[in-house]
Amino acid sequence: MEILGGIFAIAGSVFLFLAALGLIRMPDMYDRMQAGTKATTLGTMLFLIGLAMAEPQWVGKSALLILFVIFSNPLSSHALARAAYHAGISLGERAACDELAGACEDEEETA
Amino acid sequence: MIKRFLAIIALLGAAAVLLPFVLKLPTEEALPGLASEYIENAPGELGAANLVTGIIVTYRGLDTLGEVAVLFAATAAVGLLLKRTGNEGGVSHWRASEILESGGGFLFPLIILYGVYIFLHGHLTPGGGFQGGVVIATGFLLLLLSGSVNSFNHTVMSLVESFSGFAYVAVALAGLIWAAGFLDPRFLPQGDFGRLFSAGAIPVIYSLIGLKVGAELIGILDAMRCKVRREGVTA
Amino acid sequence: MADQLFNIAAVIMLISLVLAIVRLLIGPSVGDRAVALDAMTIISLSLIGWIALSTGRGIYMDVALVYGLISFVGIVAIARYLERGL
Amino acid sequence: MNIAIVIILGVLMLAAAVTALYLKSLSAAVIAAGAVSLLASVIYLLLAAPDVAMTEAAIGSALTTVVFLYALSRMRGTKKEDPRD
Repeated sequence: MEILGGIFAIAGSVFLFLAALGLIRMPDMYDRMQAGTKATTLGTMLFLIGLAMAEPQWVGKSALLILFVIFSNPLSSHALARAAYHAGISLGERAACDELAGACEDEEETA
Repeated sequence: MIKRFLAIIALLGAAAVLLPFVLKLPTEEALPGLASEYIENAPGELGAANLVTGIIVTYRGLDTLGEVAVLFAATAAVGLLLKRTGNEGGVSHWRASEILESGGGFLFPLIILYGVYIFLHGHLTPGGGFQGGVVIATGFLLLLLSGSVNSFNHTVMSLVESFSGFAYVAVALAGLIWAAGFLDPRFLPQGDFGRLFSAGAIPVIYSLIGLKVGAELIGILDAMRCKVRREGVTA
Repeated sequence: MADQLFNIAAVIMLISLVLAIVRLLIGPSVGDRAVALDAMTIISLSLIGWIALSTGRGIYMDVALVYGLISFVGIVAIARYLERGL
Repeated sequence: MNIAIVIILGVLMLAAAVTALYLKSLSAAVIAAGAVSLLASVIYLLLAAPDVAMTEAAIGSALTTVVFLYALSRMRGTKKEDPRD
């Protein structure tokens, strides 16, 4: 069981490493966001599952942490992506088309 | 150029002054007198599993009272400086997205619950009143950021804050009457070591500190926020 | 054996933390830095889990939860500032 | 092992702090300062001070960041978008 937990932890850390590599290598901000948020969510979940396997009495806290990561990480990345688009950060040279162009103008209001 | 050179000289001088302390630092294995006194006596006297919070609340209780008073003064000063005059705050805001709004509404009870857990278990696990209060304030901040709440009820906030401050001093005075001195938590039963209801009045004091810190920090954040212009609201 | 596996995982996480902070330092736009901070937070959250395992103290997981929770709100605040919603 | 990790994280923290000083954009500097306090929190935990680590994570990474950002957005509100100018 502990060995299995260690293997899960290695897999999770490899995903975290791939996320950081994507953060360095990707060409523009939106691609970096793809790498930096999705892969880290999966990596953290795998690592915490491995942790819960290695120390079975921490299952509760690990499950709470996994639940929290599942809910919070997509939320923050969504907020960041939307904010970056509204702040006018460019899509990069290689982007084929910008399907959101013109879709956001009527959203501004002084709510 | 000469300025940078002088800066480097000053940095080297500071390094030369501080180097003996750094070299001396890891060699001190034995605890100094007061710390070893605390570590030997505190678990038996207080019954708190987390030694740090026990020391902060009891032996250093007056310092904690002073910190809470300082935070109160800071809140009052921020509220005074950033007082609304009524016609300012004409900043147009982007509305938060619907995903953020509903996600914030979902995460808010979780965060508040966790803050309450932290300050209730202050004598067992790391954290305590201050950290729990900050977590609660963060939950309310998430509501503000996600746009589902636009302002807070100031009456309730000031009521919670003044009640918890008053009750903190009242508990301290109760220690003066029924136990050894001011801020002595041992007038309540000690209970079993490591249980939730143990360690005398430390959980009570920490709950009050947590409520007070949370209300104060929410007050600061609410005062610092740019108020949204009212007349442009589309229903 | 299992401890060594976890230690290897910790080394990999440290390397990825270094990579993420490099992006935070060189990132051309503010959005890049914010994304790097988000990734750094998640990686350090796993690192805190490893610290809890290697010291054998379950209470450190509380710190990890506070860490993730609060830096999530910080990231949301940065995002709302960027889109002029703060 | 622990000391090596502390040294690595300390060097990263120093790099982030120096970058926060030299950045032109104020909001990027705020993000770098947030990274400094996140790393400081991990270092406190490695040095076996969980209470301080929790306080540092709570205060440094969210509340100071948010207060800085509020101040920046107030500055931005008075400078550019004030309708009375």
